[in-house]
Amino acid sequence: MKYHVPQALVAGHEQTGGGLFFLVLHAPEIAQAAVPGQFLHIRCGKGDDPLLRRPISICRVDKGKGNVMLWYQVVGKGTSLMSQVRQGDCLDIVGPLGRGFEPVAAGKTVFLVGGGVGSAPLVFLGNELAPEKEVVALFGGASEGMLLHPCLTRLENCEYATDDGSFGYSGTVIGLLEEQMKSKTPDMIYACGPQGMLREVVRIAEEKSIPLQVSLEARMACGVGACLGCSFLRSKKSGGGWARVCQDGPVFWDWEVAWDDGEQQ
Amino acid sequence: MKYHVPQALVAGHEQTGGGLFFLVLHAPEIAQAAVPGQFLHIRCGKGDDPLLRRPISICRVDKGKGNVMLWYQVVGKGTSLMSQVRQGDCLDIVGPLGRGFEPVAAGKTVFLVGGGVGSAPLVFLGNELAPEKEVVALFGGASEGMLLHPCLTRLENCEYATDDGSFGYSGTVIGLLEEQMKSKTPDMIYACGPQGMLREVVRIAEEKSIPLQVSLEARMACGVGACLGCSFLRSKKSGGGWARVCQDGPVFWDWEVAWDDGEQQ
Amino acid sequence: MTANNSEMVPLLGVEIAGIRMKNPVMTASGTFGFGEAYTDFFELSELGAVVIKGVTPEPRKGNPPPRLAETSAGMLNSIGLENPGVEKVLEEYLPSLEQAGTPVIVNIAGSTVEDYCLVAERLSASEVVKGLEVNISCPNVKAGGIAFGSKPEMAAQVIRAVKKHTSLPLIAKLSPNVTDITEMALAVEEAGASAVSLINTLLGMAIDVRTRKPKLKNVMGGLSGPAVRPVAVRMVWQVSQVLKVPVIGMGGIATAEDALEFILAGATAVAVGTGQFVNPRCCPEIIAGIKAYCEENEVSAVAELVGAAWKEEARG
Amino acid sequence: MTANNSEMVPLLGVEIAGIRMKNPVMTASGTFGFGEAYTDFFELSELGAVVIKGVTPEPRKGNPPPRLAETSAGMLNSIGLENPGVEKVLEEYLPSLEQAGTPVIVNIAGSTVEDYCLVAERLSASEVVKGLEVNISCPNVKAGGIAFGSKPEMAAQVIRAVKKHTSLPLIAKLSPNVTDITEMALAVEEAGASAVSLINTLLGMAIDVRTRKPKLKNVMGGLSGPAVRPVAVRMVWQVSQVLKVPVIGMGGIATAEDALEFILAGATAVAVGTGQFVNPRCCPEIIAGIKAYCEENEVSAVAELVGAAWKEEARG
Ligand SMILES: Cc1cc2nc3c(=O)[nH]c(=O)nc-3n(C[C@H](O)[C@H](O)[C@H](O)COP(=O)(O)OP(=O)(O)OC[C@H]3O[C@@H](n4cnc5c(N)ncnc54)[C@H](O)[C@@H]3O)c2cc1C
Ligand SMILES: Cc1cc2nc3c(=O)[nH]c(=O)nc-3n(C[C@H](O)[C@H](O)[C@H](O)COP(=O)(O)OP(=O)(O)OC[C@H]3O[C@@H](n4cnc5c(N)ncnc54)[C@H](O)[C@@H]3O)c2cc1C
Ligand SMILES: Cc1cc2nc3c(=O)[nH]c(=O)nc-3n(C[C@H](O)[C@H](O)[C@H](O)COP(=O)(O)O)c2cc1C
Ligand SMILES: Cc1cc2nc3c(=O)[nH]c(=O)nc-3n(C[C@H](O)[C@H](O)[C@H](O)COP(=O)(O)O)c2cc1C
Ligand code: FES
Ligand code: FES
Repeated sequence: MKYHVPQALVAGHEQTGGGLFFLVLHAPEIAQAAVPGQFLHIRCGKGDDPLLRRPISICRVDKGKGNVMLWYQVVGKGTSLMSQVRQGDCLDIVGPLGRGFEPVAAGKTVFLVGGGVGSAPLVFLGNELAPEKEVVALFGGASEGMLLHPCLTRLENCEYATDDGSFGYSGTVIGLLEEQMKSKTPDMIYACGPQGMLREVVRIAEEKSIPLQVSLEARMACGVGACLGCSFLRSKKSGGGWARVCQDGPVFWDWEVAWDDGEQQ
Repeated sequence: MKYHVPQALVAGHEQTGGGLFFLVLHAPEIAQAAVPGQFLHIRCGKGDDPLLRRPISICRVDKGKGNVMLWYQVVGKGTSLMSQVRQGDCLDIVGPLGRGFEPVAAGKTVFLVGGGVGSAPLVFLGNELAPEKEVVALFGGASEGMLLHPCLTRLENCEYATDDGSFGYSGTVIGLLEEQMKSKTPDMIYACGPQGMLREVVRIAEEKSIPLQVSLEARMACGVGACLGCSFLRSKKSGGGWARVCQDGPVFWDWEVAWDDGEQQ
Repeated sequence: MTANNSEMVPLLGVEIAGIRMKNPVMTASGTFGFGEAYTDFFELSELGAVVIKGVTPEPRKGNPPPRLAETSAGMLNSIGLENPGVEKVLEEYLPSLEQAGTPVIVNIAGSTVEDYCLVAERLSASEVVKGLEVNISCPNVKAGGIAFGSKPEMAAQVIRAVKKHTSLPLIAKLSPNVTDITEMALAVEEAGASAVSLINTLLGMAIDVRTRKPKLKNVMGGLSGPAVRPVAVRMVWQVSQVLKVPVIGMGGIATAEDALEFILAGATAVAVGTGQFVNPRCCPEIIAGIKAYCEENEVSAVAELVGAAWKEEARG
Repeated sequence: MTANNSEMVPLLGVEIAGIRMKNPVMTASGTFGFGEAYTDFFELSELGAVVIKGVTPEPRKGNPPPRLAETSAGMLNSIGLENPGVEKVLEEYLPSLEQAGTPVIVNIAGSTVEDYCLVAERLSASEVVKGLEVNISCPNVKAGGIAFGSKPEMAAQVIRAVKKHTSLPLIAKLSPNVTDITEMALAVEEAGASAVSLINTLLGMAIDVRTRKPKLKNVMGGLSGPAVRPVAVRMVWQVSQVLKVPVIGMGGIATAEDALEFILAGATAVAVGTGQFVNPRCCPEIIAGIKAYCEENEVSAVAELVGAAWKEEARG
């Protein structure tokens, strides 16, 4: 079930670093229904500009309090307006949308590989899996200020990588992943982040035949599968043709995606 | 001199009644330069919708503090967005714009006749004239909550009229004016308010041959005389042709306006 | 203020091309999938009619991504008529719309006149389909669409040909990218269209100054949303005054006020596209708003409002 | 990030129809009065060129109010070419522009071909005028404007006739309300235009649902502002690829990014209209922004960016 909550109360909003914000919205139905990997579609302004909603992954939920939490980065018009809402204001949201992560079939150890704000949906996933699995979160960012603090992730087993070496492993999260794989081979990897990073994770997972799910991004209009605007090409293996990121995803198995098709951007 | 202040600090913002707000902006150059009858052109939103600035008369200035004060009513998109700014926020303003009221040539007694938020520019005028003239302010509103309190007008000699009789004279400000004229004939009248009300004031002033200036309204785009969008027809007496409310006004002598031309709305 | 001395319930029903609609609000083709996407937000049966995505004879892959770009108060799309083809639509999608509780109109498209005829003929076999909206105006397919939509003779030719292959009412969907919209509308009316839909998207584009490339992979796309509303209202105003058949108005409708603007300009019904993406409860809210407007203004039937602005204008 | 290993100052100058401009930013006719309205906000000499309001042989009263309506990210105007007539412009306004420190271009209009010729001839007498922008696209005058702007032969006829009455360079200002903008552009180029300006306003309208009347007294008006930008960029893209003469791009430009979008699409210069109303320092800010973009991207001359998006596209 998808919900439209035109007036979701902003229960909290704090800056976690340069241009990054952690937002707590009160929306009990959505908190109840959401599964990791799903996203909210958010109206950022009040007028007709910016017009379209913005998709933001659910980073955590507190079903008890009925809260949904997001971690987002200011990159343009919409997210900049969003960053200006204050506790006590309301936001117009739709959710939970999309197909979430699929649970691990077998095995004990799970790696979460997140680049930048791509870590957001993995936090939710890690929190859900933690009671049953051994969850190792590997989150990368440009510098210390771009990482989400453990007091917000609530993840116990979290390793960080920073490009500038200001915190944790010095290098990209891919470097960190390779480092970790030397000592431990996960039964499943979940990844979210920039395209370049995802391709690296795909390569590594393929090499070691580790099942992998990725969360993709695309510009969206409807967010509910109606407009066919967010399409990407499926791999031949998965039947070819277009898949809609918003409705058929945003989470896909790595082998469902035609990573190298010329028509794909 | 006109100024563009892209970030004028909101030094105060309070609701004075149903849908009416008193806004204090810090803009020292504008406070210094402004004369009564002039207005600010305000950008109400952040995106491209609403697109155009909104003209709001200057209601008071505090040259010492460098503040400009406005009294406005929420009637649509722009004013509704404006009402949501908070102390400490900034607004993008241009001003002071337009031709203000002309001083009284002779005589001692001046009547200010304001309908609704039309009282705003007359407050500024009254404050400027008060030291030298006997200023009688006659302000009307639908009910008590629609009037501007003397602690904000800073006018000593102020009579109120309310349509519902909840405060002061029971009836329109025109009724109040006629009432006052029984005991006193002003040397000059300044008026601002809805078209219907202004026509009544024109009629009364003509009958008694009292000089009258009115402040007019029109939809504006540029606000500085560039687009010819805010035109109204001049009376034959004043040479005919179009005048621009924004640059040639908003204040006009009653005889400059072709009140009854069919082409005028 | 509701008229408190009467119990009047305004009549919202309208008729378009012989199709009875319980209210004048329909969905715009291509923005509502095949009717399944918004079922969590409202019931299809609340709608005046549902218009589904453009259908072609064969499955179409559509254009490569990115297919969307946002513009000021608008959006560009270059979907390119992606659809599973008429056979699959008949088998998989239409049966589930049988219980929709509202008339189903199918938007049809093609690259040749034969394509249109073929789709029309196949769809006529379905009990579910109550009308066909003939899309002679898609800016996103190279052959067909745009050419049919910009020459009156070619538009008329499509309508005439399709008419021979179906007894379903035909609604001609016109492109706004023309010098004289009334000429186009008159041509399709003359050719036998039972109604016209106005407007399809305006041809537009946007460039990313960082990459120096068009934002859409397909370079140009169709502009929709509130940005285009003034152009759409103008065309509805112009066309409704010269046609005998009804006009379905669309282009940037997001609120009841917007819908009423089109109705006053001469639209008998309206369709909601981009507005739906922004507010998933757009359609039911518009229907409620039109009803409220009628009540407040003591309008006994929405049909009385159709073209009221130019009828008034004509009176002086 | 500025290129910190070089002291390069990008060349912003461009040339349009033989008119040398120190940067590619000009004002859009009708939105800048006769150059006097914005002098408190910046110096005219900062501009690439100043284009003044449309001038006709006789004074014109223009259309009755209301003449403005706001729309989503746009505005409608129905000024109707109000102007004091060419004689008064010559006497009163042009002399004060002599010291402008930037080329002065006058927009000319009329109801007949003779009108255009007359104004052009009179303006050629002025030393101050460096070029004429021939407005064959005003949607707000019944005779003339719109008809000249929608038929290629008629547009060409105006340009050819005017050319005989002046040696000033002619810039043809085209209407976007046509099926095929390239056809119009080719016709005026062939007729002798030294440049084209794209776009004038889109024909639109809005209705007040409360009064049930058009918001503009004149019913229809011209739509401008950010809402129309995608249509304008598309037309500049199309036209600049088929013309030999330069294109001046306009329509919804409000920021340096917008201006660059037009330049990358093929505009040699750009004009700012509605954007000026919103931000009185729009032009100088755009000029500074273009300079910064060139510096950041190590572009040595803005002229290199003209049409870069389609040149890139053509390379594959
Ligand atoms: C399923 C999904 C989940 C997401 N989750 C998060 C999240 O948890 N936290 C977070 O910070 N961001 C997330 N994003 C990205 C986020 O949606 C965009 O950053 C946002 O829409 C940008 O809007 P804007 O108006 O600020 O930027 P704009 O001004 O619209 O654009 C700025 C830049 O961002 C790019 N961009 C804009 N929208 C998207 C988009 N939908 N996908 C990719 N690039 C885009 C533009 O191309 C441009 O380069 C997610 C995106 C998707 C599709
Ligand atoms: C010189 C001048 C001084 C003004 N001073 C004040 C003032 O001190 N306090 C105050 O509350 N208001 C004042 N106004 C009116 C104010 O500008 C409008 O109320 C405001 O622009 C409405 O904007 P909006 O977006 O809220 O309404 P919109 O959504 O734009 O419109 C709502 C309604 O208001 C009408 N309207 C909008 N703009 C104007 C306008 N410029 N003139 C007349 N009607 C308009 C519309 O036609 C519509 O009916 C003044 C107007 C002018 C021209
Ligand atoms: C994503 C998208 C897809 C569309 N697909 C179609 C289509 O398949 N057939 C068609 O006739 N119109 C199509 N349209 C046009 C719409 O039906 C409508 O005419 C146009 O968008 C204007 O209305 P709006 O501003 O309310 O969106 C599409 C529009 C959008 C935005
Ligand atoms: C109020 C107004 C008046 C205009 N007057 C003229 C004119 O006299 N001659 C002309 O060629 N174009 C005129 N235009 C069109 C503009 O020059 C410009 O082509 C159009 O507005 C698009 O640019 P913009 O979106 O930046 O405003 C006018 C536009 C506006 C908004
Ligand atoms: S955003 Fe519309 S189908 Fe995905
Ligand atoms: S608003 Fe532009 S001339 Fe007055």
